[in-house]
Amino acid sequence: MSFLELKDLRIHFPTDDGLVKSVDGLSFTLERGKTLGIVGESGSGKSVTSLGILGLHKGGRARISGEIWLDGEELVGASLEHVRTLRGKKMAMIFQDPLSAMHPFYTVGDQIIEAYRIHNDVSKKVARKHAIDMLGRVGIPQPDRRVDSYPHEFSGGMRQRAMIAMALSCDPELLIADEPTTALDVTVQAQILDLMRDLQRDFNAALIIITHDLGVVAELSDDILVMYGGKCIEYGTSEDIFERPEHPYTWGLLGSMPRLDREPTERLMPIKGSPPSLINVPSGCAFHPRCVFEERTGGRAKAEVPELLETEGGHLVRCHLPRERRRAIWENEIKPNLEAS
Amino acid sequence: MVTYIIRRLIWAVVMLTIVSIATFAIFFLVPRLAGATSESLAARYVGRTASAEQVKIAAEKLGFNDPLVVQYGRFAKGIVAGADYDYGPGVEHCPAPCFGYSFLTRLPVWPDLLNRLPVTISLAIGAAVIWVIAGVATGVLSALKRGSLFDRAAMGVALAGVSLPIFFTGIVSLVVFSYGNPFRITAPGGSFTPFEENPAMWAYNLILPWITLAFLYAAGYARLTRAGMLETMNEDYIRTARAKGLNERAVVVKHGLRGALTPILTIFGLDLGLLLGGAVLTESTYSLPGMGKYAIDAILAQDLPKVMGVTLVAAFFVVFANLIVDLLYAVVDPRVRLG
Amino acid sequence: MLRRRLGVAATGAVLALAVAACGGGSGSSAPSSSGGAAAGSDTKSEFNAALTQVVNPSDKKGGILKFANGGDWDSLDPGDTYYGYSWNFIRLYGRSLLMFKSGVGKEGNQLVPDLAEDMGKPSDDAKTWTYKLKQGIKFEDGTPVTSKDVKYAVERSFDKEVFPDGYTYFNDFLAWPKDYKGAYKSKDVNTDSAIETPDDSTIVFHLKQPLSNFDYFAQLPATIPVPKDKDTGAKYKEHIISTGPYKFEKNEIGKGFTLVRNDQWDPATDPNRKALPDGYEVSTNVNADDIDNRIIAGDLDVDVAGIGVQSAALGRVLPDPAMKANSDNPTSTRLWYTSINGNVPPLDNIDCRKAVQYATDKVALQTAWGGEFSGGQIATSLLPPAIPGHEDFNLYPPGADNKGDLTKAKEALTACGQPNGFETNISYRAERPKEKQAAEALQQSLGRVGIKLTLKPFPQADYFALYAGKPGYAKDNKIGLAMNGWMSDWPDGFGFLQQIVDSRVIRDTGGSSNISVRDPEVDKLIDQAMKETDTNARNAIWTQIDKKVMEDSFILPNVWTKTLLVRSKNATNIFVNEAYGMYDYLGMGVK
Amino acid sequence: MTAPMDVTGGDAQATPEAVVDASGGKAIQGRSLGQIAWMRLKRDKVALAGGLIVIFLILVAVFAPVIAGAFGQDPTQFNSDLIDSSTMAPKTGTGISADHLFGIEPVNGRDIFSRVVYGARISLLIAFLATLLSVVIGTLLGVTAGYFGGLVDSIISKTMDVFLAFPILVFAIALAGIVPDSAFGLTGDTLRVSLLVFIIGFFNWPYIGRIIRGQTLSLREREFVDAARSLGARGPYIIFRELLPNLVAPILVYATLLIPTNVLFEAALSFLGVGVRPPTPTWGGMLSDAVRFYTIPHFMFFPGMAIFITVLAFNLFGDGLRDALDPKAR
Repeated sequence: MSFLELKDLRIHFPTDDGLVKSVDGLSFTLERGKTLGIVGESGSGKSVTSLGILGLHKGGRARISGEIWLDGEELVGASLEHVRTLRGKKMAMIFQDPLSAMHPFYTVGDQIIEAYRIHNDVSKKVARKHAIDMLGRVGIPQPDRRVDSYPHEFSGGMRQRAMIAMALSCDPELLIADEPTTALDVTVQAQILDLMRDLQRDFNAALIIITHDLGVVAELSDDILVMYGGKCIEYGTSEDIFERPEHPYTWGLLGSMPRLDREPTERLMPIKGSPPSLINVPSGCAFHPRCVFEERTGGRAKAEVPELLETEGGHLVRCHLPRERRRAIWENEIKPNLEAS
Repeated sequence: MVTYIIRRLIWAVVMLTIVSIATFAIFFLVPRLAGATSESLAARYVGRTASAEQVKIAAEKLGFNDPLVVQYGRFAKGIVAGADYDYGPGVEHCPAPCFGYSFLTRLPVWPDLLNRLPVTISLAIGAAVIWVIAGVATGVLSALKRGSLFDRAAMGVALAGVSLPIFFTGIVSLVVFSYGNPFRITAPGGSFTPFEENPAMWAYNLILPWITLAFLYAAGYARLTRAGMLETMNEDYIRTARAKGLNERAVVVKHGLRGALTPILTIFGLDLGLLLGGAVLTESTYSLPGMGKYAIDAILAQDLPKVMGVTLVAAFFVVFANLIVDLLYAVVDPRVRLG
Repeated sequence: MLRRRLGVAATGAVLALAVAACGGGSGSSAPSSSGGAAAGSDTKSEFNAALTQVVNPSDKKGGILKFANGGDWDSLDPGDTYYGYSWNFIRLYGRSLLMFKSGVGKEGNQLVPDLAEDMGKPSDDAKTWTYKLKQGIKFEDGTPVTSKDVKYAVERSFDKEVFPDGYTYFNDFLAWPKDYKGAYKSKDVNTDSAIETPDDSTIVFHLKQPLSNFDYFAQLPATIPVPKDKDTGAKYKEHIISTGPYKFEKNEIGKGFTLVRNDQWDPATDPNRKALPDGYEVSTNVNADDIDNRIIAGDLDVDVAGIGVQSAALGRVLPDPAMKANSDNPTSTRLWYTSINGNVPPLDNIDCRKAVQYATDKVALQTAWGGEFSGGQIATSLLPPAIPGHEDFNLYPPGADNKGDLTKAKEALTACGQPNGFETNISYRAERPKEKQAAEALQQSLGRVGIKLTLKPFPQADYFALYAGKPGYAKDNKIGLAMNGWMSDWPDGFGFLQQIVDSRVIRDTGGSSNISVRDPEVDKLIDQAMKETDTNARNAIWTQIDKKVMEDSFILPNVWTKTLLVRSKNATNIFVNEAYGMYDYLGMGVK
Repeated sequence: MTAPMDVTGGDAQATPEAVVDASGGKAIQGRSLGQIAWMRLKRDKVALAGGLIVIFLILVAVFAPVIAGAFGQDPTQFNSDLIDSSTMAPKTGTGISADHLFGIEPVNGRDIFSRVVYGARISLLIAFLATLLSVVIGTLLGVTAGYFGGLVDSIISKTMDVFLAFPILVFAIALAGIVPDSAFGLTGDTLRVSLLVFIIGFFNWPYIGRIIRGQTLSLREREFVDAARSLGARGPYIIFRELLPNLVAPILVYATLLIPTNVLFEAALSFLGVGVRPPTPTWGGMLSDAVRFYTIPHFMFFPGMAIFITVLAFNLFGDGLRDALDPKAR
């Protein structure tokens, strides 16, 4: 079986105002050395998914069901303690805002050393050396000096590199990057992404990149999973998603994506409206209130929840529009606009 | 760093000067506004049987007729340079810091203060140890078990704690544990045994005041710690720590508490500073011969030199505590830059 | 002297659990059971036993007596101390020319020679008094005591800037040279006009005016010798050179001190002192309630202040027969009273003053002062029963139930032209709950006839010097009534009345205890009394004075103090000395 | 943070923020904030209870004469005949009866119930007025410092530091103890009350001041302030029309939380004998009297509990109010 496999994962949070279905029946697989990009607006449930995998979703209140298989181990049922031992060692995570994600009172070095010594019974000295190596590998100049600096003394990019160094310090087999570049400015983004690509190659880890920005995953990912309202609404290879996207929402994402490789077009096509409430999800297709093509489904969108169906070669789409209709719309209405320049 | 300390030191001195002026004003100006004359002030020095002109002479000699500025100058000079005092057979130099001589006992104030200080320090430190441990521990537990029965109970008690006047809890504790109690758990103050003399007696005499005082503060600190913990435990870096696979205890102590305690440190410094200046109510309730009791007695007896002395020393502690806290803060929180 | 004497435990009374004018005692549950009592003597304990007999008589030496003081000692300096208990206690470490005998009840009122070989020899019709000193009396450092040391002691006590607490009898009555300022400021002035020392064992006092009872002066602590070369003025109280059987070992002002035996004291020169214990431990500023509890519990012997148990202990002792049987309830020579200031209209009118007398509810007053046991006996005149010259009379009968005669009061008001009453202020010492209670009680009872009182608390440190005792202030601020109290410096009319009814002691600068009595006739009578050498005739005059002042209605007597003292469990020879109105500290020993 | 967390604690943060940002006009903002607060407060039963007790106490204070009168008692009336003249204790031990619900004081037999009831007047009156004073001084200086910044700010801030460095209690006692019985054209209770109000209020303002200053600093950067400024509004206008309305919430909260502190402060001063003069009943004063009669516990119990309940009630209500208005401080 594959290295990481999610089967019908559901993470629900009961609150005063009702049940929040952050993740609602998500399934996917991921192999070593491969990269999966999970794309969606904030609140689409992508971050909760990642936290769910690490068992960091607010344990007490959350209701989690389904299965998470990591390298042949089932995690949902596993004891918290066991999952903890896997954290950092087998699976590590890179967080969005490195400034708030690192403890302000400890030096970067200390925090990496701590991470390393949790899983490796070595002396501080050894761990420190390791930390310096790691910092060096993520391209921080004079790591032997910077190792003793505090997070606030780093630049944003440096901080993210340090974060990565910390995440990789125990060379995990699964690395999850949650919005690794959103906090950074564009040029630095590129560097960090390159860095992650390289590192992943060296470590041969499975990588999940979570972002709201297709651009980020464009070059990096092998597969891409588009989430909306806690569900997967389109899944496919990077090529599928960029060349033959079939879901209106994906089209929207593509439309609102500034492409580094193309002339910036004035004709971005933002998605109208705002993400759905996770408490009372719109009836039928969660996206229908914002969908330009909703009326073309003849009312079905409002009525029934669409299935996630395979169109071809593992390319899955959750939409009521018939396949040909989708293809047609993409080819004739969306694509030209995107490429027009 | 150095420049920073120097700047703070200067500021501290300025503060003390202002406080001293204010104190002086209150005690030498207000009475005059209230109709006291330099004679009536001097009358306290020569006793009630003195004749009119004896009082006049004394008033002159004590310089009560000089303008207040001059009098303040003399007072300030006494503190920094010392002063001379006619104690009868001869004139004697009262070395700096000289807060003058008590109206009533005719003895210099400074030795009195030195003599009272150990009591207040014992009281304050002892209580502080108890309340920090109790308060912080409770606060952390409540925060971790937020909404649990323990949390609600603890916070209930804490709120009651901050709502009880210490002179009430003090008296009740005395009645319950001390007065006419077959097993007198403690001596109800009045009696203080220096630590170096007999640690057991020292503790025995202080245990009740300690607990009463500590209870009051522990309550406050529990509330503060809880709030602080709730905030820090929601910080991203806590999630990071967990993501590293750090076990929960380490997460709470090393990452959570560390963050939550910093603001508490500040408050602790100030509280301690204020207490060292005299736990007025506690010492009065238990009639412990400390700075606070000294201040009250002096005020009621209108023994101005004593009051001036004790007020300034009290202020000194607060200012000093401020200084320490600022410096410590810079140490604990690397983000604070000095200079 | 009274301001001082009552100052006991006053400072901070409001704050601490101490109560002014109310102190601890010593307690015991069954003294007879314990050994040490001399065989044959009656030691069965009953209420008031120690007023008339020695409880637990014994000659056993050794042991330490533990004393505690609810307040601070005014001063241990013989030249400066003015507390009754202090005079009682000072006999342990200081010897004055004469002293009060260490005897039971009235016996204690008797003066006996101490330093002196015999009582004073008056000459020049009582204007000159001569004393001869015993041989072989030494200071604790071995240097012999001479009459010069006594003279110096009196001279130094003259300086009230250095010793503001002391009395001024010697200042006022000795024939000092003009502008004399005391031993310190007038070092080289020849004072032979006042005190002569023809030789080392003779001292002669010269008075401005005849004084028939100068012997009472000679027992004042100011005659306790002070070695000039060891005198440190205001700081002498920190290390006093003893002449008595005990000397200071350690002395921390404000905390306490310990006395140990003085090997230079020669019993042969001293028939008055048994000196049974090996030493004394005295702690000051002790929580007054705790003193009571510790005495009852037996781990403390005496509340040195000797002015009775706190209200709380009162509630424990009286209802319990066993405890009550081991307590005594002496009447002291102290009068609590209210000065009626004739300078404050409408009280300048005698009928308005009388109205106050009639309207007063004496029972409420008595309760306010602490009830019949710790408060006192309702007073109808000035002189306390214990003082020769006292006579029972009541010019203003307060009705059958002692709650005041309102009809008489109304009549008086009408006579005074204030039929609907009037408004005035009553002052009291802020630190003294009982004075406050008494003032509130008066506020209540006078209110019944429309006399409205406003309470005016003042800090006791300045009560006489700046407020109630300062004529100008009292007049301007309409302080018509002032809570006041007085205890005889010694048991005779002069010692009791002179300071509080002689209008000539009133000074514009304030400070006198006499706030209200201004009657030339009274002054005349006083002078007569002081000349009169025949004791009975003299006492008769004091009685006359008492009556006159009451007629003038310048003083509203409240109560003659009674105190509830609890006997120590561990002490022997417990008895009340009437001269001090408390247990005699000289006789006491340890079981 | 991730979605669910936003949702859980979240409506708290989200809504007022949104409102504040959206609103240029305080009207909407104030109302909606009020609504939100009320919504949350309704959920917080404990706080509500506190609030009710507070109202009850205020009523007691206002109608003290009526209440005491209902039992035919006057707080200064002696009942010597109920006192055992030997021990000075009430004859029946406590003296509790239909007329004297809380029993009577030893020595003079005054009715404790009516004294406690009347005590509420002094206690609350002083606490409220003192708080008002602190709030006024604190807010004005706080806002000024926060808004103008620079030299003004540093001067005011330093002043606050100095104030906080004072051993306040000692100063308060000293002042209260040193002022004569008639001064500034006032006498009796009027003088004492205004004196205490002044002392307490005057020494407490920096606490409010600091908070307001902080709030102002952050508000000052908000869009609607810039907007106003860009429209050419002047300092005073912005302070009074834009800033103050947005400071209502914190001011309200910290005022509520300052009241109990001041109740304690007043009680302490009275306990130390420098409060309102007898025979006017105050809780602190009753306590200090009761101390000497600890063998008659009911005497100290009632005034003590009165203080405790009052302070507790205000604290409960204040906490609730704070959580409701300003959820970040939890």
